[in-house]
Amino acid sequence: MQVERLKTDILILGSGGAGLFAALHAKKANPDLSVTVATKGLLGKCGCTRMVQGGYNVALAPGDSVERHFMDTIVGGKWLPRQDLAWQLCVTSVERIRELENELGCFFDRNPDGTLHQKAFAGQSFDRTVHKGDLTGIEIINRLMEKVWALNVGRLEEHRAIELVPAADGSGIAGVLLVDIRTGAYRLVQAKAVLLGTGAGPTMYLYHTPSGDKSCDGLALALRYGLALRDMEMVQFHPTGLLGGPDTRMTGTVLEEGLRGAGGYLLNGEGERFMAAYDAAGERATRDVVSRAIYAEMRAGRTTPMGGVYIEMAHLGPENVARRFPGMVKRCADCGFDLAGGRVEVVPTAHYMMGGVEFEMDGSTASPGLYAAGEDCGGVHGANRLGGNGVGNSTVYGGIAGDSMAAFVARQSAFRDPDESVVEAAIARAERPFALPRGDLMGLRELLWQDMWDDVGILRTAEGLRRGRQKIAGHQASLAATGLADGDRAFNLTWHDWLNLESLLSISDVIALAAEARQDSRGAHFREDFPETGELATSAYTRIRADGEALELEMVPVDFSIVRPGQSLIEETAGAPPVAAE
Amino acid sequence: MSGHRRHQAYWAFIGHRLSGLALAAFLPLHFLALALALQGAAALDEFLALADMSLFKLAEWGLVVLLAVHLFFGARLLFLELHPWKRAGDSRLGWIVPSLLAAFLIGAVFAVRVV
Amino acid sequence: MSERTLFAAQRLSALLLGPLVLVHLALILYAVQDGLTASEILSRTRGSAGWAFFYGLFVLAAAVHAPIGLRNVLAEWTPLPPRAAGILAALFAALLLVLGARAVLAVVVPA
Amino acid sequence: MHAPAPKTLAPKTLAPKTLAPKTLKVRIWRGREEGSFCSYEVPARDNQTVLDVVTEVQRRHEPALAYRFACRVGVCGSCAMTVNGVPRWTCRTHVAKVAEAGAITIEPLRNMPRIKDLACDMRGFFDKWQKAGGRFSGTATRAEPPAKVDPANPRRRAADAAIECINCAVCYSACDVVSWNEAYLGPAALNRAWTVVNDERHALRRTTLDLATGEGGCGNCHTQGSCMRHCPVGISPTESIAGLKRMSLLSFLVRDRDAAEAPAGARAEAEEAPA
Ligand SMILES: Cc1cc2nc3c(=O)[nH]c(=O)nc-3n(C[C@H](O)[C@H](O)[C@H](O)COP(=O)(O)OP(=O)(O)OC[C@H]3O[C@@H](n4cnc5c(N)ncnc54)[C@H](O)[C@@H]3O)c2cc1C
Ligand code: HEM
Ligand code: SF4
Ligand code: F3S
Ligand code: FES
Repeated sequence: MQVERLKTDILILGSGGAGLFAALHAKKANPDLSVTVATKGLLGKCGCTRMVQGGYNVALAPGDSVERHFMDTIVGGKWLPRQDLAWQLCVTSVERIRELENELGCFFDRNPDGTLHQKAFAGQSFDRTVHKGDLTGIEIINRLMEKVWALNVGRLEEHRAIELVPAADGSGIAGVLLVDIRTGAYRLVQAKAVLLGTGAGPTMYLYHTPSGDKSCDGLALALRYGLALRDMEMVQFHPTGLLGGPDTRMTGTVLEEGLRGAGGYLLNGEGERFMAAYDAAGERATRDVVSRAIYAEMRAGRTTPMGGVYIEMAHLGPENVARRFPGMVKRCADCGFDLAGGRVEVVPTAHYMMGGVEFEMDGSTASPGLYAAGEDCGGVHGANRLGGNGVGNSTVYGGIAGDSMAAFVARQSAFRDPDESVVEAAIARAERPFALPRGDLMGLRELLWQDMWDDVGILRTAEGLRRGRQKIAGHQASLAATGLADGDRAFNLTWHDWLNLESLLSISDVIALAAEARQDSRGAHFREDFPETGELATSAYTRIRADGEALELEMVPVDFSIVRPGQSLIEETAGAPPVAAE
Repeated sequence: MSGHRRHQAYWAFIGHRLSGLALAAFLPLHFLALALALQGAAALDEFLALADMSLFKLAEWGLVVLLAVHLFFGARLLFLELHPWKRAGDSRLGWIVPSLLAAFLIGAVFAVRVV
Repeated sequence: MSERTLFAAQRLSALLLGPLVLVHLALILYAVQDGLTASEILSRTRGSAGWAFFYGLFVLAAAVHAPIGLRNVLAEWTPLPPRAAGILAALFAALLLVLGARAVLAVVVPA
Repeated sequence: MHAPAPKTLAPKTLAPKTLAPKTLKVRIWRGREEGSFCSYEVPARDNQTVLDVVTEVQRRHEPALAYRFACRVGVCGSCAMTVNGVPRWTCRTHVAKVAEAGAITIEPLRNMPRIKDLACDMRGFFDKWQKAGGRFSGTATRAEPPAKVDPANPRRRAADAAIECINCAVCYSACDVVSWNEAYLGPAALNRAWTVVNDERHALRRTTLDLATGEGGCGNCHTQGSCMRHCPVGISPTESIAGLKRMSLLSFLVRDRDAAEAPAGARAEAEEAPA
C-alpha cells in the first residue's frame, strides 16, 4: 500500500474550538511555523463546537468572580475535577471570551447598556453564560474559521486520523497516519508536535446528540498509543433529545433545556406529568435528575408509541412558545413535529463525555510532542460538566496547547523517525474489512447502541455492566469478521462507518469498565446498586490504560490542591441551588 | 425552467434584462429614423407613413410596453438598492405585478390612441 | 474603468433616465393621438432649447446606461471574454452617441 | 402536582398522513463531473428527511455512496444538495415537502466542482469568502473588556440580521450569476462582508468595502433573489448586497468618506494575507 508522506511542524487533529484555537495561537506565536489542521469534515464545519446553543461560561459581571465560577465547577463536578485544570479554565475563560469578542470579532448579545449579556444556565450560582442568541457555536466557529483560513495554515480536510505513530526510538510522537477520505489514500504526516482535538463524542448510545463525524476516534487512538484515560464512566445525558424513530438522523438531537425552564411539561405515555414524583423541582430539576426520571418511566413501560415521553408546551400558548423558541419550533416543524401546539416525543440522549485523555496544565500528555485539548481530555469537569463549560474548555485549552506546541517546536528542531512497523500495522487494520465477506455493519452498530443504552446507560448495576462488557467483546469479535462489499476506497462512507464502529467499541469497553469500578453514584454516573455518593474527602477517579489487548484500571485519589470538600473559596454556597436553565 | 429559478424575483430579472436588450437593439434604429429629418420633413414623413403598417404598429406598441416594463422594474431595483429595507425580505416583490399591469395599461392607452 | 465606476455610472444614468423616460412616454401617448407627422414633431422641437437639452441628456444617459448593461449581458450570456465584451460595449456606446447626436441635431436645429 | 390532565394520548404532529405509495422513488447522481443517475426505492416513513433517504440508500443499497453531513440539525451547513432542482439543506428538509408524485431526484449542489456522487468541493466558495473581505479585524485586544455596543443601534441590527449564516452554499448554488461569471464572489461572501462593514468594532472597514464593491463584488448582482428565496436560515443576501451597493454608490459620490473612519491604529494584519 502506497503511503504519501508530508511534514509539518505542528499537526492538529480536529477543527472544533480546540483545534482551531490551537492553530491560531501556534501561528500567532510563531508565523514561520508550518501548521496543518487535519479534520474529518470540512474545516470548522464538523464537530460539536458549531452546535453549541446555550453559550459560554465566564465570570465577567460585577458580583461574579473566578472563585465563584470555580466553586460551581467543582461542586457541579462532585469534587472529581482536577482542580488546577478547573481553575485555569475559569481564569482563562475571561481572557478567551475577550479574545473572541475583540480579536476574532464574535458578535455576542448585548445588554441595553452595551455590555455583554450573560444568561442563566443550569447548576450555576450566577448568570454568567455569554451567548449569541441560541446559536452561539456558529458565531464562535465561523469567526475562528475565517481567521484560520487567512493564516497560512495547511488544510487536510476530510482526512481521518487512524493512528498516532510513535518515534522508532520511543522518544515521543513522530506523526499521524491518516486516510484521505476523498480518495481513500493513506497519508503519513510527520510532525514535531501533534494536537489531539477530535472531540470524543458518546455516539455509541442509541440516542446521542453529537455530530455524525464524532466517534471517539481520538480516545481510541490515545488508548492504543498507551495514554491513560480518566473519568470515562462520566457520560452526560441530555434529558430531552428528539425521538423520531430509528430511521431518522434527527433522533437524539437536542431540544433545548430552556423549554423545561420556561415551564414545559414532561408527560409519560399515559399522559401524566411524572417529574414531581422524582424531584421537588419537577421539570426544572438538573439534567442528570431529569434524565434518570425519564429513563425510569421508560423502563416502567409508561412510554409513548416510539418509546419515550412527551414534552408539551401548548399550555404556555402556542404563539408565545413560537415567539420565545423560534429556532426550536422551526427545527421541529421542518421535520414534521408541532412543538408549539402539540406534543413531541423525547428521550434522554448521550451528550458529552467528561472523561478523556489525562493531560497537563500546558496541554501536554505523557508522550513528548503529543498534546491534547477539548472534549478529548478528561479532568476539567469531573463527574459532571456545567452547561457552558464545554466550549470554554475546548477554546481555553486549545489556545493554551497552541502556545505550548509553538514553544515546544522551538526547542525541538528535528523530526523524529516514525516507527514504520506501527504504520504498517495500522494500514493492515484499516484494510481488513475489504478482505472479509460482507456483513451486517448497520445491524452490528444498532446492537452496540442498544446494549450501551440498556447496560451502560443512565441507570447502571454491576450485573448490567458485566453483561455489557461481555456483549461489547462479542461485538468486537463480530466486527472483526464483518467485511465491506464495495472495494472503492474513495469517499466510501461505509468504510468509515466501519472504522467509526471500531473506535466506538474500544471506548465503550473503557466506559463500561470504569463504570463497573466506580461503586458509588455521583454526577452523571448512577449505580442503582450504590445509589449514594461516597465520601467526598476520599474521592478517587478512574484511570484506564491499555496493556496490549487488556485494559488496566486504577483508582487514583483526587488531589484537592485548591479546596477540600466542606471548604469554599467564596462565602455563600456555590453551585446551589441548581436550577434548570432559563 | 430549473426549480431554483421558479419565483417572482427571477422572472422580474429576466423581464428586465430582455426588455433592456430589446430597447438597446431598438435605440440605434430609432435614432436613425429621427435623423431622416436632416434630409427634411418630407423624408421623415415618408418613413412615418411606412411605419403606419400594422406590423410596424405592433412593434411600436411592444416597444412602448417594454420601455414601461424596463422603467418600472428598473425603478424597483433602484429603490431596493438605494433605500434601506424596512423589514427582512423587503425586496419589493409586491411591485412586480403592478409594474407589469401599469406597463400594459400604458400599452393599452397607446393602442387606443393609435387606432 | 473599474467595475465600481461602471456600476455607479449605470445606476446614476438609470436615475437620470427614469424621469426622462417618463416624460418621453407621456409625450408619446400624447403625440400619437391623431397619427404622427413630421411637421408636428418638428414644430415642437425645432429651435427649442428645452427639448434640445432634454433629448441631449437622454442620448447621453442612454449612451452610458445601455452599453454597460449590454456589457454585462455579453459577459454573462455569451462566451466572450470580459475584455471583448467591454470593447463591444464601448463601440456600442460610440454608436449610440453618434447616432443619437445626429438625431437630436436633426430634430432641434431649425431647417 | 396540579397538572391539567391532557385529553388525548395520541401525539399531535405535523407529519404527513401517508405518502402513498409507501415507497419512495429516489434518483441519485452517481459519479463525478461525468456520471449518471441511479434509481432506488426506499420505504416512505412519517419521519424522514432527505438526508435520511440518502443515508438509507448508503446503508442498504449503495455502500460506497458519497455524501456529506455532520450536525444533522441545520447548523453545520455540510449537507446541502440539489433536491428536485432546488438547492436545500437535506437534514432539515422533510421528504413530504419536496417529493413530487412519490419521487425525488438528488444531485450535488451547482456551481462547485464535484468530488464524488453528492459531495462537491467547497474550496472555491470559501476562497471567495476571503476575497470579499469578510473577516473581522479589531483594534482592541484580549487585555481589554469587550466594546460597549448598543444593541438597538441600526448598524448593529443590520449586522445581526445577516450574521447567522451557516455557510451551506445553498445561495451560492442558487445564484445564476455565480454560474455565469467566474469572478463573482457570490451572495454568502458578500453577505458576510456586509456584516463586518456594519460592525463598529471592525477596523478595516474601508478595505472590506473596497473588496466587496470592487472586481467580482456587489455590482455584479442582478437581484435575481434566488439566494434570499432559498437560504435555509432565512438570511437575505439580496438585502445585504443591496446595502453594499448603496455604500458603493455613496462612497463613489463622496470620495473616501469612510477612509477617515478607520482608526489610525488599525492593525495591518500583514500576516493574514490570504494564503
Ligand atoms: C448539541 C450540542 C450542544 C452543546 N451546547 C453547549 C453549550 O451550550 N455550551 C457549552 O459549553 N458546550 C456545549 N456543547 C459541548 C461543546 O460543543 C463541546 O464540548 C466542545 O465544543 C468540544 O470542542 P472540541 O474542539 O473538543 O471538539 P469538536 O468541536 O467536536 O471538534 C472535533 C473535531 O475533530 C474532528 N475529528 C473527529 N475524529 C477525527 C479523526 N479521526 N481525524 C481527524 N479529525 C477528527 C471532527 O471532525 C471535528 O472537527 C454542546 C454539544 C452539543 C453536541
Ligand atoms: C433607453 C432606455 C434604456 C435602455 C436602452 C436600457 C437598457 C438596459 C440594458 C441593456 C440593461 C442590462 C440588463 C441586465 O443587465 O440585465 C439595463 C439594465 C438596467 N436598467 Fe436600463 N435601459 C433603459 C432605461 C432604463 C430606465 C429608465 C431605468 C430606471 C429607471 C433603467 C434601469 C436599469 C437598471 C437599474 C439596470 C441594471 C440591472 C442590473 O444590472 O441588475 N433603465 N438597461
Ligand atoms: S446566506 Fe444562507 S444560503 Fe447562503 S451560505 Fe449562508 S446560510 Fe447558506
Ligand atoms: S441570487 Fe444572485 S444575482 Fe444577486 S440577489 Fe442573489 S446574489
Ligand atoms: S448536517 Fe449540518 S446542516 Fe445539515
